[in-house]
Amino acid sequence: MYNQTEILKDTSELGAEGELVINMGPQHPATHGVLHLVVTLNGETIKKIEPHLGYIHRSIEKMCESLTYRQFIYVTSRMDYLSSHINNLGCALLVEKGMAIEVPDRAKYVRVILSELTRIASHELWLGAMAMDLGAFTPFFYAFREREMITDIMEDTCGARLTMNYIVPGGLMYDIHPDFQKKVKAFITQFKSKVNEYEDLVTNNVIFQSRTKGVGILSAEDAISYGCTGPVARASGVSCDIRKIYPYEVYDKVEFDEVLETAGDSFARYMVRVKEMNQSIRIIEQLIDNIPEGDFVGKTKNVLKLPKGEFYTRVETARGELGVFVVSEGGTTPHRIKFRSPGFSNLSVLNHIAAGSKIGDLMASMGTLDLVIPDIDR
Amino acid sequence: MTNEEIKEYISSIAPAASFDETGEWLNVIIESTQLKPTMAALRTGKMQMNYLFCLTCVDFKTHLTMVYHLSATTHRQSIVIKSNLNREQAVIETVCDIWRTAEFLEREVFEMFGVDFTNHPDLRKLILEDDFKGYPLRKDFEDPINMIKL
Amino acid sequence: MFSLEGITTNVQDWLFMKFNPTLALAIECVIVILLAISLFAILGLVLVLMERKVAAHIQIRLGPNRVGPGGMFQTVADTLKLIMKEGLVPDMADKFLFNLAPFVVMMVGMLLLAPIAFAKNFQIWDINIGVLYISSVSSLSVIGILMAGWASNNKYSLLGAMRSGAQIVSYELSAGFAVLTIVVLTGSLQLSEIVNAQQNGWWIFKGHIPAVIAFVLYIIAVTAETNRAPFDLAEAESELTAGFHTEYSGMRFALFFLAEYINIFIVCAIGATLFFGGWMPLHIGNWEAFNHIMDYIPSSVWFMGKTFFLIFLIMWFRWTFPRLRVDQLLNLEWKYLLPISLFNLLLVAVIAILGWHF
Amino acid sequence: MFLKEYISEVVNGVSSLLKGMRKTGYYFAHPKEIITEQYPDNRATLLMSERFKGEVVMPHDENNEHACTGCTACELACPNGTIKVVTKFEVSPEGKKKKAIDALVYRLELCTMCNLCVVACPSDAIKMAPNFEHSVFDRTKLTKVLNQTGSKIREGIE
Repeated sequence: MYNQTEILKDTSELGAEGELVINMGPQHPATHGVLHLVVTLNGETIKKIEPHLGYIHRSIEKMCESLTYRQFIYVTSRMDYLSSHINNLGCALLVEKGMAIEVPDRAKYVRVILSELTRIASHELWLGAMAMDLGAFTPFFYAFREREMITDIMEDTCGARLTMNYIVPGGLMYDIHPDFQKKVKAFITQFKSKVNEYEDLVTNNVIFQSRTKGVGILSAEDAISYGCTGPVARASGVSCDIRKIYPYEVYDKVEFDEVLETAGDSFARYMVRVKEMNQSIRIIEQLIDNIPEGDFVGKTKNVLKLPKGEFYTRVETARGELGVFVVSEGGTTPHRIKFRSPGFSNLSVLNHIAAGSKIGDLMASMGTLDLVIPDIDR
Repeated sequence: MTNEEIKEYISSIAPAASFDETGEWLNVIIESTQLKPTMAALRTGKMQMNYLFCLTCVDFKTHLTMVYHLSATTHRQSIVIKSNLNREQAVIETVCDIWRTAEFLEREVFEMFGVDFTNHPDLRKLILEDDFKGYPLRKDFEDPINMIKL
Repeated sequence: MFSLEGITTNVQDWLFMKFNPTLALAIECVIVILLAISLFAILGLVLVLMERKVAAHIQIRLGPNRVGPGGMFQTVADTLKLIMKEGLVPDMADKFLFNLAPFVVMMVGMLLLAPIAFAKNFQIWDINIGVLYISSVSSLSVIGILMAGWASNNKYSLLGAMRSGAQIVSYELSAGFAVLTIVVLTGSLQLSEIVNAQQNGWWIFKGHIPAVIAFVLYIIAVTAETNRAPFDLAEAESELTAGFHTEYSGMRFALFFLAEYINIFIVCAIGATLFFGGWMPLHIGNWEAFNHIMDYIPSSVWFMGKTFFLIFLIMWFRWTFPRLRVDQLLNLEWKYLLPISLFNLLLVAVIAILGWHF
Repeated sequence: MFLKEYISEVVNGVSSLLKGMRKTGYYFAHPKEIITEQYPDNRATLLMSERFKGEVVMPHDENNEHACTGCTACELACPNGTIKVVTKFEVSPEGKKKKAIDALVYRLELCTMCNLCVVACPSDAIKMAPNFEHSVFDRTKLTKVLNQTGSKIREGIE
């Protein structure tokens, strides 16, 4: 038990005169999970933000060291659970690259379509949650209505709504659902008819614009130095789309634009994500009618053994560049595996962009960084 | 720049560096004492490696290896810098004044592998609780309660 | 025709016939207090349910639909839950102030009920400075909120309370100016007179554009004064978890919650009285037949209808807009609302002097 | 000039807010757009996708026969140790000894529905079922034996 003087002594050690130290999280409505921020305030102004992580650290990297190359893919769904399909894809690509496994075209097309659907779903959820952080509750439900269609497609084809595990080294676990193309097209029509709702409710709203414009400005040099990737870096004008720079699967065959903004503030990050959804729709439209017939999985050995050496693959998840680094000793399990998660680097920039602004701005900055805590903790 | 040119360039900064070209990218293995000047030269010199996209450590049971993946947003060429460390006394200089992203990544390596980064501004545990004993990602880490062997 | 006026007169006549005048007055007081408290309870239940239903329908949901037909008794169940919950007091809190704060907030709401005309000649206290009374008493509620924030010994609560203090004090100004426009047009501070002045048309129609501007300003200012989104910075759950009532639970929390809705009701009732003619039916110029039909609708229905329309408007705001930041909130008041309302007051004064209104 | 900017700022701001209100007002006035599914009430009409990964089951035919040979491929494929195959030796009428399963123990509480066991099974003896109402009051009830009592392997499956 503390007595009063003890507590007073404790707080006096925490901050200087006139500073207020508050703990945001681990349970806080705006941290979307168990992120713990120790925020030092001077009145309403933020002086310093210190993230404390690890509340849901499951040591996936250590777990993967005891799983075979077929098994470790499913664990990665639990990292960034909003783009679990793309995480799985990154791991499968690594195994395919290390063992030189041929992937049939059909599998490649379906993988890309599902990746883009995942990206839209992730951005839709982010849009709703971000609007909610800023106090607008209603866009959340409108965004979820469209996201629900995607999860239904995922459920039909992959058998799960969030942690799909549909990808195996060499292709897909099973063939796509017969209704897949029809449902995706229905989704595209629905999405196109509803996307202007976000404009009315969020994008053009004068309160939203004044809350986000000029808030949390990140310069291009800082974005690179902090290792920011994905929409966060692209909003600062850093071209970093892995799909363009190091195309994997069939991204080199489709036409799409890398969305770049120059302002680097929260509104630019918002706009990048909204425009990216349209680009994803564009990619899906080009592929959905052209899925080639054929096998959905290539020939693989029963037991997968990666040759001795080091392998690195990267994919563009909804949050940025996911790198998978595997050190293999030639056995059936990896010797060391490291996930370069986009959220971890994006979080490290938070203190830089939010210090000196108001508490309300912290919500805008943190919301547009699109943090997913399991991705950061791993 | 071709691999040969890079080799020449790095050799001029760190003469003791050895090279390995078997992997996807050029691997450079340098002494831990020479890491900092090499890194600083790679960042500011003609290579302009401004993007540190992966920093980690690997436990090879006999020694620890720090692995730095470097790239540049201008010419997109990647190289891998490695440095072997003593398991008992793993000390290396920080690079977080060159790339800001290294600050968090080094804190993670510090608690997971027990590598001590000198001159790091804020070397504390980031993920584990403050009184945690041991370095979980080392191969000899044992936790009879929380680790389940199948 | 059903009339609340008749009932009150009958009750008073009967009381004065049976008892001596002092006792009769005392009994009347007790009846009024009981009525006020029960009105509070019923309004709380109805408004919370209404808020949830409005929110649900805006958000393409159904809303509460399990307890009772169409979820009608959901709020009753919620209240029961809140009553049965343990009311925790934080260890280091100032216990006296902590317990007092919700009652202060409630008390302010109760005091504000006094001058409101619920129907024709159905008013607790027709004070001749009604508008002044309302604007002075309503500014007391900030004391309750500051008390709650300070006494909780919680940093979030303190921040919320301080925000709320700055907010209510500044928005009082433009709310006051908006009310003043009507006072200028009517020439009286008495609420019954303001209502009577709207016999041949409501002020929002009679007062030309300045009255409309005043109404818009009034709605914005009272939304801020009642700490509702988009001005809910005192609570701002994504920033301050729950703001000034973070540490409250059980019945004390319920009182805060209730007070919020009562305050909405009161400001909307005042808004309806000032701009929409209170209990006065809709009368248009010399359409005698139309006016006659409108007179058949009881005056209490008119009053409640207008009030609930305004309440719906405020709820609609809440479920549409994002929250402002604290400096933008003060910017909005001092840079936009206050200059506009000053200018508007000037305009209304000119109109009133020249007699340009209908 | 300043006044013009000021007024246009106010007008633009208010009109953007009104646009948002029109959208929410539209949904308020159109209850047909409501998408709520009243779950326990719509159980009868609720359609689950046939591929939904809810739990692992072992289909038995009308003769109470299954296709599991007890090869432990699923046990090896499982990343979490969810499945445990207990084998026994059955003596056929001709006196030949044959390996068969005694019990295929499946622990639902450990399962992550990754489908690797189903893919690994060479005789398609197990599959994923679209059941999702798994809550029980006692955790031990989540440990299930998938083969029914008295069941045996179908003829012709090796």
